[in-house]
Amino acid sequence: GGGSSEETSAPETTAAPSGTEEDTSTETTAAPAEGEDEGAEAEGGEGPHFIYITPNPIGENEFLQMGETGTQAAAERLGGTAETFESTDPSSSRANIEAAVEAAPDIIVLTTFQLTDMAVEFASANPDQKFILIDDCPPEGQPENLYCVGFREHEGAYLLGIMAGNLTETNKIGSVVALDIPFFHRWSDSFYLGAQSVNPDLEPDTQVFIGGDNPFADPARAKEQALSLAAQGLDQIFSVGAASDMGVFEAAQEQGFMTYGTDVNNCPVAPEYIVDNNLKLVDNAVQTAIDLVMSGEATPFTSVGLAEGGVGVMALDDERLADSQCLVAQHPDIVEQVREAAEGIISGEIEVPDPLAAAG
Amino acid sequence: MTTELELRGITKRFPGVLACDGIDLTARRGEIHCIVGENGAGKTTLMSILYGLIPPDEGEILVRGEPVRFHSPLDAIRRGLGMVHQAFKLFPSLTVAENVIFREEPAKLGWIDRKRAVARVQELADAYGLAVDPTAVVEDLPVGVLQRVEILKALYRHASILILDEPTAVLTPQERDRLFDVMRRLRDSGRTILFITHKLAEVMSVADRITVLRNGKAVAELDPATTTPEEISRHMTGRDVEPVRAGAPTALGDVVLSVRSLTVRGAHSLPVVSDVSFDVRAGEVVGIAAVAGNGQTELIEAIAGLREIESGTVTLAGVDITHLDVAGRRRAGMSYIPEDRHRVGTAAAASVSENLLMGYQRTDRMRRGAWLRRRAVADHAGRLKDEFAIKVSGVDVAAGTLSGGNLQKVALAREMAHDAPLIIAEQPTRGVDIGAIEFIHTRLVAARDRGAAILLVSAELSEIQSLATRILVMFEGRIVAELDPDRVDEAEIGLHMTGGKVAGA
Amino acid sequence: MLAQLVDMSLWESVVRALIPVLLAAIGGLICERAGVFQISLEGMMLAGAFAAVAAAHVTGSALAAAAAAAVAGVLLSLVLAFGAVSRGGNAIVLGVAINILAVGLTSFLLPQLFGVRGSFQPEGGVRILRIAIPGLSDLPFIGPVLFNLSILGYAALLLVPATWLFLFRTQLGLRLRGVGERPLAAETLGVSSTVYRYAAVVASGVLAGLAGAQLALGNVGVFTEGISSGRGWIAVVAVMLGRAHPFGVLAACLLFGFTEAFGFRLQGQGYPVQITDALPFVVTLVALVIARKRFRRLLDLTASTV
Amino acid sequence: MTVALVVAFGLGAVVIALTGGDPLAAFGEMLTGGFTGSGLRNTLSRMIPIVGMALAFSLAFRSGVLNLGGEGQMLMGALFGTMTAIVLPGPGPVVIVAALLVGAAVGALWALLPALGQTKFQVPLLITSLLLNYVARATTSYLVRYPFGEPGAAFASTVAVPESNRIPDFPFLGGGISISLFFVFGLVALLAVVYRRSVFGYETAMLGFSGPFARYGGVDVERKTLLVMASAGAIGGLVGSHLVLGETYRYIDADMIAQTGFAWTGLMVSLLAANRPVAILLAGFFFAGLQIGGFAMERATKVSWQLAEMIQALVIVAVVSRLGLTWRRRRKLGEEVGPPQPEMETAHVGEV
Ligand SMILES: Nc1ncnc2c1ncn2[C@@H]1O[C@H](COP(=O)(O)OP(=O)(O)OP(=O)(O)O)[C@@H](O)[C@H]1O
Ligand SMILES: Nc1ncnc2c1ncn2[C@@H]1O[C@H](COP(=O)(O)OP(=O)(O)OP(=O)(O)O)[C@@H](O)[C@H]1O
Ligand SMILES: [Mg+2]
Ligand SMILES: [Mg+2]
Repeated sequence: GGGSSEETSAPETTAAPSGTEEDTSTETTAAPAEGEDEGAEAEGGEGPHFIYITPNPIGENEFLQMGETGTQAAAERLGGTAETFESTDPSSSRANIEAAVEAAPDIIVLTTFQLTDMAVEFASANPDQKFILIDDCPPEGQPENLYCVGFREHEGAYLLGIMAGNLTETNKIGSVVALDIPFFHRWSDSFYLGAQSVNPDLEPDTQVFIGGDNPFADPARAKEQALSLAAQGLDQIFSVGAASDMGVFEAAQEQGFMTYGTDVNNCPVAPEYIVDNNLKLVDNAVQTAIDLVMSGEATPFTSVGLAEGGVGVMALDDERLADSQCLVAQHPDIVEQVREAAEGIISGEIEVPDPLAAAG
Repeated sequence: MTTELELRGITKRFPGVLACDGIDLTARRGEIHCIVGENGAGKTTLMSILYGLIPPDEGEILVRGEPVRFHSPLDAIRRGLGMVHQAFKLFPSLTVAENVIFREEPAKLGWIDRKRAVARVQELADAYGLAVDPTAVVEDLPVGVLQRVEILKALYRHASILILDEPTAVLTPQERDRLFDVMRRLRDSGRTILFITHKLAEVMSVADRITVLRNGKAVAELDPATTTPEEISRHMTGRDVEPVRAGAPTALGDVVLSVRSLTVRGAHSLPVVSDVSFDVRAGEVVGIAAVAGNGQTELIEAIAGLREIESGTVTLAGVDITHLDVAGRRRAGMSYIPEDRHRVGTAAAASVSENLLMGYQRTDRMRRGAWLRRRAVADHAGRLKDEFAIKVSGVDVAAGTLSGGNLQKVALAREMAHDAPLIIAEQPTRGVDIGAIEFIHTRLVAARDRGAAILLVSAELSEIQSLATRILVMFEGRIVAELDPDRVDEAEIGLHMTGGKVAGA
Repeated sequence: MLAQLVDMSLWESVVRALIPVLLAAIGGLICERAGVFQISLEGMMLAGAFAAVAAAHVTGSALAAAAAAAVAGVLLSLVLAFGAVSRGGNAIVLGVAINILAVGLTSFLLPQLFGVRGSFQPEGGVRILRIAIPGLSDLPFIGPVLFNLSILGYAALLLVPATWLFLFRTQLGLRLRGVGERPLAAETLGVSSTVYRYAAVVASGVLAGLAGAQLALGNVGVFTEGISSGRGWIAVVAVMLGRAHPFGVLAACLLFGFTEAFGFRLQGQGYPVQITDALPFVVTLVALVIARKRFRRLLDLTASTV
Repeated sequence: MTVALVVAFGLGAVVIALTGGDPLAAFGEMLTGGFTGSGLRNTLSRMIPIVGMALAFSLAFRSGVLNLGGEGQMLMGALFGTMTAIVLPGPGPVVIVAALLVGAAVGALWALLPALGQTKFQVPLLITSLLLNYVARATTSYLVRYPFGEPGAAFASTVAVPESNRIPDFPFLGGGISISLFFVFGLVALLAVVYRRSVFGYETAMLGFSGPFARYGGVDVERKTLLVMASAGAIGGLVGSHLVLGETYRYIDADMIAQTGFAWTGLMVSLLAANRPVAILLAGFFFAGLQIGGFAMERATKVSWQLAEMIQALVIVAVVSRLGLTWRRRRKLGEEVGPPQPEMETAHVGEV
């Protein structure tokens, strides 16, 4: 899968720090720009047609944004069209999926666990319609026309942990996480695990959850939580909170601790303080999945991780790292150690347990 | 004497009602001008127009010869008008001084000079003999004092024309006499006073001139020196009105209400009713006389089930109702005409019909199982409207649009309609016109004669004297005297009410 | 353990978290005193945050940002004032509608104006000016907690006694309270309840707008969708709990801010987030039952709103 | 009403035009998408929770009981209803009824907390019911994360309700519409009759008009408050249970909290309809259609659904502000309902 991402060479793929207008923004995806192009393409209508459906408003959610980017990019590359239907709750999700099924595109791309039940329901009811489900897979009864794409986020988080284990001076590290759901423990638990693997003196893990009314976009709350962790002496804090991350990065700048981002390269926001990011190349994965489904080579379940290039950290690639503004670039020894670990993970030498599977 | 105020052809229509119908009225400087008329005659409406609260549909107002148009009370205030409303317009959580100075505050750069405010109000109160504490909070004060606060408000604004809309309805005789002193003093200082009342004795004692309204028209202007109460009431009602003489009760029946050692605690957990015992028998009217604030309100509320009883028992027709709720007491045979008809006795937003049903919605006449008998409810309302001559276009109209007296009739009609063994009547004629007073008294006497036990509380000593078979006087939460109405005069009752006899006896 | 949890940085955190809520709550209490039930603080705060960041981006000036936030709050507040005061509409419905309107408007405009989704940081990192008061900010303990705030932070804290003085010592304050308690009585003395209610609602618009500015350019330096995150509702609760008294409302905000920040610490100690999230509300409920003296005013006021 | 709609849609049209869209096309999509074909089915389906919650609110509001806690009542009822449907053995229909009863009971109990606070401790229900929403969120969140959670699930969620224990869809209607709709219609009819014709309806309406008056007339105010709240909470619990047993078949924490938007929509619908059941049904249908139509509009014209939400908010503002009435008529109206009222006839302060 990794290869195909190179081929697309879309300049906006999220792995690279964006050179577009909004340098200061974390929004390095170019979704809106592509949205504009998309209108023109819709008129063509020759090539394949994809519909991407989210269970929540895309808004703050980088993960959902990247799904859109990937679908759009695939459509563009194949000379077709892509549409996005955003939902706000289960009943609007259902309405959107129904409308999509009626439109009968080549592929309907659904995201996250929240749509799993409906994916099964609609795929079973419409055997001729192909579906891709990102980030989850039904444990049983998966219809043949439903293809799943899952990520091994824990592999990237583990690598960040290795950096943290090396860099900590207080031996206290932890995470600020949007929600206490098993899914997010893939990041926070694996981060600590990675650190433990290089630092035996680590004190117990500290994880706090943003919660409240708006866990994914409440930077002020995330900031206070990060500050409270800093006050307890933590000097490496992993931020897993979508738009809330901005608060953690600010706290890092004020208190001087080191921090780690998710999904995209956040380093330019606080270059002196963000060590690296747990990249999740949803866009690449979606494109790969679409390619496979279109060419009929898809398997029911595709898991992407370090090996497939669906998950990573900036430190893995010299070119990326060079203008990433990430702090880890100043520690070549750590970069080296991380790359070794990554190879170990890819080769199977190092096994990073999946916290989700562990919970099950 | 010069003309201070002139109203010409004032007309005001409400949906379905012609409240004022081309009213002319002239008031001179330095006179007390009484305005009388039946309930719903249009008195309050006329005064509200004069004070700029509602715009007239037609007509003209001249103040000191100058035509004026008031768009709001502020315009009226600026022209020297002041009004004491039938329903008080005070701010309960503010102090007396704050209520008085409101919008005309003594201030420096927007900061209220609180010392000066209190001093000014005190001065004014002293000058006119209106005893109030400027720093007291209004919600803690009895109605008599509130009345004074309202007058102070007008005086403070240098009102030269003072409108008093039924100010005496809620006053004790003592308070009323003091008010009249104040009014005379104000008149003598050159002010014009428009005074609305239903009590012809008051009219005869303070008026310099009298205007009579009937059905929205000014039907007569009279000089008290040359007229009689009978003539006034003829103009008001278009007929002769005889005061009701109760006559001797036929025969006393069994004890219906029995109160034993009743004690009730008030707001600050002080006993407001202490160890009160009395009986009311079938076929008698027991009157309770007391100056406001001596526990009679709390006593009635305790009997009615609206206030917790500390100790003692209440028995109604042989049933111990001490621990029953209101519904239980009503079932046991109580009906109750409450003092506060606006807040307690009626619901303004509910229809007249709904108001007439309350308390009886669970009787077999009005419901079948969980459901109301809608026909019965409607018939009942229609019948009471006619029987009690409630002036309203239909029983589905919101009760809030009724005039004060008609609202009282709604509460009265409801409570009289069910032939309950016990009728508690609290200030039953407050604010109603003489025709209605006659009517209410007749009904109460008729109820007595059919064997009802009636407990009457009234600030109107003449009412108590004419209706009651026995008078109980309350002072500071206790019954201090039991009197025979035929053997005492008002002065003696008054003495008991103020505790005078306790020390002497 | 308690000593370890209640350290100075906790108090700093409490004060920071408190400020936007307090600003909005003061607006709410003024409305309540004027007799308008104000539950659109959340929406006005959100609109204020958006306008502040947008203006900061365009002008690069914090002053312009604050002004824009206030204007945004006022525009929304006029919807409430018009509907509830001029037209006698139900303030609860209007408030809920305004909150929805603000969410829709800001998330609609964000991509339209700035071509981004989710979050937006203004060019040049404009922030509301933070001033460490010389001398005072070095005082032990209270220095960093109270004398190293943004301008809006000082404003919020000073507004508490100022609002008290205004309400209970000035002509306008007296009239405002009168209007809120008995509008008809005020009318009979020539005080227009419409004017005072409009003024109160607009004032709440200014304050809630500024609360948004403080949140997006004071507490942090970014706008995110729905950044108000329920703080406007907390302000509504604080007004009720503090019974519309400035010091009462401050106390309520403090209680709330403290339990929230304390909850963060407890999480650090391993308590589940679901429990620490509920903590401020449970403590508030307990406080309500303990301090349940007289809610008559509130019951009266709200009884007329449905 | 019509003027209100014109104003609201007019403003929406201006915004669409300003952002380069075609207002007529957009609104066309909104209407056809919300009120025809499969959109209509979705609208009918979305009506269930909106009308249901509105009915719950109407019960409380018309009795003068200011319940803002519909959200919490819905969540608590939903979770316990769901768990019952998951763990209870037995034939499907029996389990469904039992689950709904449990959902209703838990909703009612949750609603009784603020009601008891008001009647026993004089703490206004308005505040406590609002606060308890947050507590309900945290409580359900905890329960579904830990004791009730599906092991190994990525999100905090229960396992799926067994197929036999789900509320079925209407047969023959193309699927997608739960038979709960039928019960919503029934509830509308029932409440319409109860409000107008029963002793209970009369007494609670009087309580809503004036507490002291109702008390004076022998209405047990405390008991009625408790009864009204329990009923409102029970309906809330039923709605919540329906959302799982009839729609999503699994309680997912984040999803359910998103669903609580229905509580606020229901609150507005109830107040807009002046708490009258039939009017609630119509208004609920209209709003459900606007929401579903909003998504259709976005799908077809790229005008974002947030705009539909804004239009909805504007419609509410316009209707509540009675833009349809002229100033004159409105003034008269004010005079009719606001007669020369007693502000303070007597000074004594009764208990509430
Ligand atoms: N706002 C209103 N809407 C409709 N009708 C009204 C309104 N105000 C007064 N009325 C009607 O106008 C008539 C005159 O009422 P008004 O209050 O002036 O009577 P009044 O002479 O003061 O009576 P009372 O002695 O009972 O106080 C009554 O029939 C009353 O019902
Ligand atoms: N007219 C009546 N005569 C005698 N008892 C009555 C009457 N009305 C009500 N009751 C008694 O009052 C109690 C409540 O009555 P009922 O069951 O009819 O009311 P409800 O509608 O259930 O009241 P709630 O709504 O307060 O529960 C019962 O004990 C009933 O026997
Ligand atoms: Mg009158
Ligand atoms: Mg019963």
